[in-house]
Amino acid sequence: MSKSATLACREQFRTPAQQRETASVGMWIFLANEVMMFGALFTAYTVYRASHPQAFDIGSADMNIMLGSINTALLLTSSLMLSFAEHSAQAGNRRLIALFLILTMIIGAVFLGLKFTEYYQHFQEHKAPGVWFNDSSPYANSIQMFFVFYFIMTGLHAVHMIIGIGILAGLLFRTIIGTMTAEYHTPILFGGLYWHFVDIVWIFLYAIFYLPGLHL
Amino acid sequence: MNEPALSLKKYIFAWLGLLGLTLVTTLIAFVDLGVWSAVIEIGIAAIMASMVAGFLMHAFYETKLIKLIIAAAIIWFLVMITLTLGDYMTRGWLPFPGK
Amino acid sequence: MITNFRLWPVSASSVAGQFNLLFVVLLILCTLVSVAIAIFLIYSVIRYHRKSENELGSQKRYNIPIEVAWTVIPFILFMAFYVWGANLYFHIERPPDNAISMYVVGKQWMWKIQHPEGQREINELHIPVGRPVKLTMTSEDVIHSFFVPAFRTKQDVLPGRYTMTWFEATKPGKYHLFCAQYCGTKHSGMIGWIYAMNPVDYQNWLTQGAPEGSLASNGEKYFHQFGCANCHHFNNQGRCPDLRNLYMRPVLLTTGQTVTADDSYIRRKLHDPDAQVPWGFSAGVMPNFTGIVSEEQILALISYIKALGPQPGTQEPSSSGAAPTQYGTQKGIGGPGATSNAGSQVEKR
Amino acid sequence: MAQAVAEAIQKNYLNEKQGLLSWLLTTDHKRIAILYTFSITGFFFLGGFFALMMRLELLSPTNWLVSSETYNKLFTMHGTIMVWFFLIPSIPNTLGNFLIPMMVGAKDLAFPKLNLASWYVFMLGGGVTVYALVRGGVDTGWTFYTPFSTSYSTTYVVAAAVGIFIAGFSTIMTSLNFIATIHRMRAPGLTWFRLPIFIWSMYANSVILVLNTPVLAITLVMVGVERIAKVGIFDPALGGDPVLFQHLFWFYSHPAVYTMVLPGMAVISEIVPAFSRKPMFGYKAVAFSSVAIAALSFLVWGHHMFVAGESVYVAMAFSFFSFCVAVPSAIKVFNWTATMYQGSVSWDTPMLYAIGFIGLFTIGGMTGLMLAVLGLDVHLHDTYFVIAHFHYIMVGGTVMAFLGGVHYWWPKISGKMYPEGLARISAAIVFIGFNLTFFPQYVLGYLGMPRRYAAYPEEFQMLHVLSTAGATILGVGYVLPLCYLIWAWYYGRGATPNPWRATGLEWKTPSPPPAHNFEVTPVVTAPRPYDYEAMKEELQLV
Repeated sequence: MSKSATLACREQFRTPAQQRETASVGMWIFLANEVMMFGALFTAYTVYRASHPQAFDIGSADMNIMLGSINTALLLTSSLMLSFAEHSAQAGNRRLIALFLILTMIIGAVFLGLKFTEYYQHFQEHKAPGVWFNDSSPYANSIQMFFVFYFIMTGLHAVHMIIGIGILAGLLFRTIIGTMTAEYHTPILFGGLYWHFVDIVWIFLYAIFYLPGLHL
Repeated sequence: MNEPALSLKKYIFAWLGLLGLTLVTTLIAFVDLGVWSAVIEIGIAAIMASMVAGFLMHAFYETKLIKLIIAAAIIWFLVMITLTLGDYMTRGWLPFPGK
Repeated sequence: MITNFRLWPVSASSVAGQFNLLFVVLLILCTLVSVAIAIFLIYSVIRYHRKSENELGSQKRYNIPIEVAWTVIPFILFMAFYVWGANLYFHIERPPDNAISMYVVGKQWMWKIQHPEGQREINELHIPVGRPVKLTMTSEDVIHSFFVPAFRTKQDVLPGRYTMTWFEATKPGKYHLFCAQYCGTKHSGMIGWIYAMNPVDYQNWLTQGAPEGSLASNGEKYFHQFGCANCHHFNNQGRCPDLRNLYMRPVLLTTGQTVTADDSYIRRKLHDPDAQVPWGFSAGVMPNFTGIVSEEQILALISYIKALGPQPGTQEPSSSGAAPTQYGTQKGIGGPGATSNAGSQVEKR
Repeated sequence: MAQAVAEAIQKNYLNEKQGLLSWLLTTDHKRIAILYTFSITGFFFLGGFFALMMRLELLSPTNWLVSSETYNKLFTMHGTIMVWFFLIPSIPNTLGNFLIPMMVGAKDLAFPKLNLASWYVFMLGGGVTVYALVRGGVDTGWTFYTPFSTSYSTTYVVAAAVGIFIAGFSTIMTSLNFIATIHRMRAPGLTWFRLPIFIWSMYANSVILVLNTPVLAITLVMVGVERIAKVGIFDPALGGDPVLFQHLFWFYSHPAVYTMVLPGMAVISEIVPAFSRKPMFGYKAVAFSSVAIAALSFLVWGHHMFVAGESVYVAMAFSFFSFCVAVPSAIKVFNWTATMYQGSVSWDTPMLYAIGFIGLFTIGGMTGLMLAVLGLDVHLHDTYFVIAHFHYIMVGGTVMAFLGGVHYWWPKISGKMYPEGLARISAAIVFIGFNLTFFPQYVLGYLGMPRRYAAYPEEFQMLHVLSTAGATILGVGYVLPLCYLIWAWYYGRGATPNPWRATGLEWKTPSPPPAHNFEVTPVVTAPRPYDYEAMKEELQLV
């Protein structure tokens, strides 16, 4: 048996299809679990936004909508690149897999770069919560609350992005050494699921952090 | 192999759709529609999320079990947020502090 | 060595009887069901004890009518108790209108109580028998819980907001007051006594204490001391609302919403003055009193505002067209000069 | 043929590979189950030690043994360790881990490496929590209520929160593994309605844990951030709401209570049919009641907050759902008893534990109803009544079930029989000790004795003394099985593959099982589970 065939059907499984389906169930359950993790933060955010609506709008007006929108577009594009990688994997074209994985990672890294630029701007504007926060507006406390959630939620998202890039790097390595084939490439699909999920989270973060203050 | 496979065309159309919706929601956000702003923004985000999940993550083409897992995650999240907000929205219905 | 050993708690409030009834009925029912299950279980275990090594029991797998019965009957019983319990809860949570208002501030690890007449007590509360007493409570630090077993009342006391509990003592006596929510090192020391007294004794106790003034008059003192009086004139003029006839009235806000000017609203204005600004007034005028005014002083101020008499002339509909009972509309009478848009600018930016 | 069988018996999961490394790097679900058993036993006795210290302190109304500070740390560490490091992983990660692959006829769990990783993550979480304990402990109560935990406690809150956060991931990993295994690894012919109830309950249990544990994780992160960065998330002084913490915490913790007892129900649902030699009565009702509990358990969390300042109306909704979730539990109790009726009931130790479980769980459940009644909860909340209630469910329920399960499957796990006489005595000791410990606490609670009091008014002393006396008996009841089970591991009589003549797939493989459970993948043809009728010949029953 070739190495790829062994990987495609590990000893606890009866057929490769069973392994793929089982792994797929596991992966989606993991994502459901991630939904609840971000869900708790969304719940807390919603409760506080409902009780301090104006302050959250004011806080949101301090967002850099330019960078935010560019980042949204970047992340969506990175997802497209990764979908191309998945497509190439199904065709078994290792060269293309590697190319698209690298593109995805580069776009992801640019996203993180822009994100940290934004964080740096918030620090300079004394919007980062805690000892760095300084705001003379009458809503200072509530605005700080907005920024607490902004930093926790986008921070958790950024952590997921960093982990995602790490996973893609691992996949790239396994592609280069030749483990990924047309028969066995589920890891790439799962890397994709994770990355796209992180994308979904960002879509909501964009809607709740960047958009509310735009009309001010 | 019974894994879902989509054509490149579908991926590209989904991507274009997503970029378009991002533009739409950002433009709408410049108009103050009161409470409706938030509703529209979250609504469009939900549509975008289901596009990512449906096409890029192939959820539309997955087995019933996978769809069930996704539904469970969404329902459980809605339960959490609905009942929690239920507390905050009904506080103060009685004219006594803290009720 | 062991004093006062008992198996049934003292019942000394107007709700204790209803509470005991519900508890006893539920207890008897639960006991009957438990005993029935136990008897059936023990009967099965003994009667059908395995007689030989190779014995096989009956292979009956289900009986649909029985399954339905033991699903539906408990559910109906549960619903009955749900309705009964919810009813009682709804009753316990709403004080009668004629209740005496007292104010409680919890802090690590003591209870500070203020009477409307001005008496202040620590870890003790004197109340008259036969009159409902309503406690408006808050905490200076962590969450506490005001628990009087003999009255069957308990309510968490939260920092940053008011909660309320009430009771009407029915028997004179000395009853435990506990903190039921874990609040730190000396949680078990945050206890006190409730003294329920005959109305006559209570009057005596009130006069004996002879405080410098009533809670409301203390509030008036603070009203001047903290400079509230400099701005909140009683003439509908100036940049600040007239506080007469405010308490428990609806207030129209700049956002178009309405809130009731209850204790929580007044407290919130002191800590977060620019939230929920009344219609016609502007944010950014009132200073923030966080850290300046203590919780007890706020309670005195509320008591003072409550005591402020109705404002003449506001009972008639005003020209603004809003509902006459809405507090915020009185600004419409006050003249246009003071209305500034600064508030909406702050809010809208 | 006979030679092949003898070889299979000789070569089993315990002796196939030797040495410490073969254990620490194993991916065999049975060995990981053993690793978990060691860990949770350690944590159980650690938590038990704290409990004993608390009971001793409560002998007297004054702080005669420990200071209030120490007492607060004792109950916090007791709760933290018992909940997260014993109760939640107890049955799933030991018996569940051992049995689920066998019961579904698989060679291993779906993700064996993840399974091993979950043990290491668990130990890491436990290590960090023990670190917090050694450095001086935590005094917030296991509930970590804000703002006390974020702004006022001066103890090692963050370290403990990190420990629990890490342990949470271990729980998620195991549950995810179980769900994937149960969905996709079943043997050919093993359809959902041919599965043992154990699998149904463990499935429901895993679903709960996957969906609620991340909420706890993120809530603890928020507590940690608030504590370290001094920002207001739940602090009212900065615009936060401490009640929101309670919402998020109990959204996790109430379903978590069900994840502590559902595995217990799973074990009892195996023991009762096996020792009555009768199919599970109302199989489908019991199976679906587990799923119903999983779903409804997420709708009831607000009943921990009836007096915490939540709105009256939402309290009514939560109370309603709390009554609803009691129905499936009642269905289970009725069906267990009905299973024994007209059976061939043996009085072996696992059955004694099961009978004890049913009795204690009934009492715990009934008092749970009293707590769900809105009006009554106002008085009973945060008193010893609540303590007694959940100990009846968790100690009287889960720990009894765990012990029952360990005895039931001990021949399979170790290949040896335990000493029956001693085991029956210890089951009786546990039952008596338990009731003596916790029944007086119901009375204490109704009298108004609040929770978490290091010192108390002296009229409560008599009942506290009774309770402490019971606790010492209970302690003996727990140490005894530990001793004779260790003895039996080495010197016990050898066990046959199916000593109880039960029907599950796990009994169709040698005791102890070979590394991959089955020589050949079993194919299930029996149309129904617990099919004694069809297996009469095989089991030599008449």
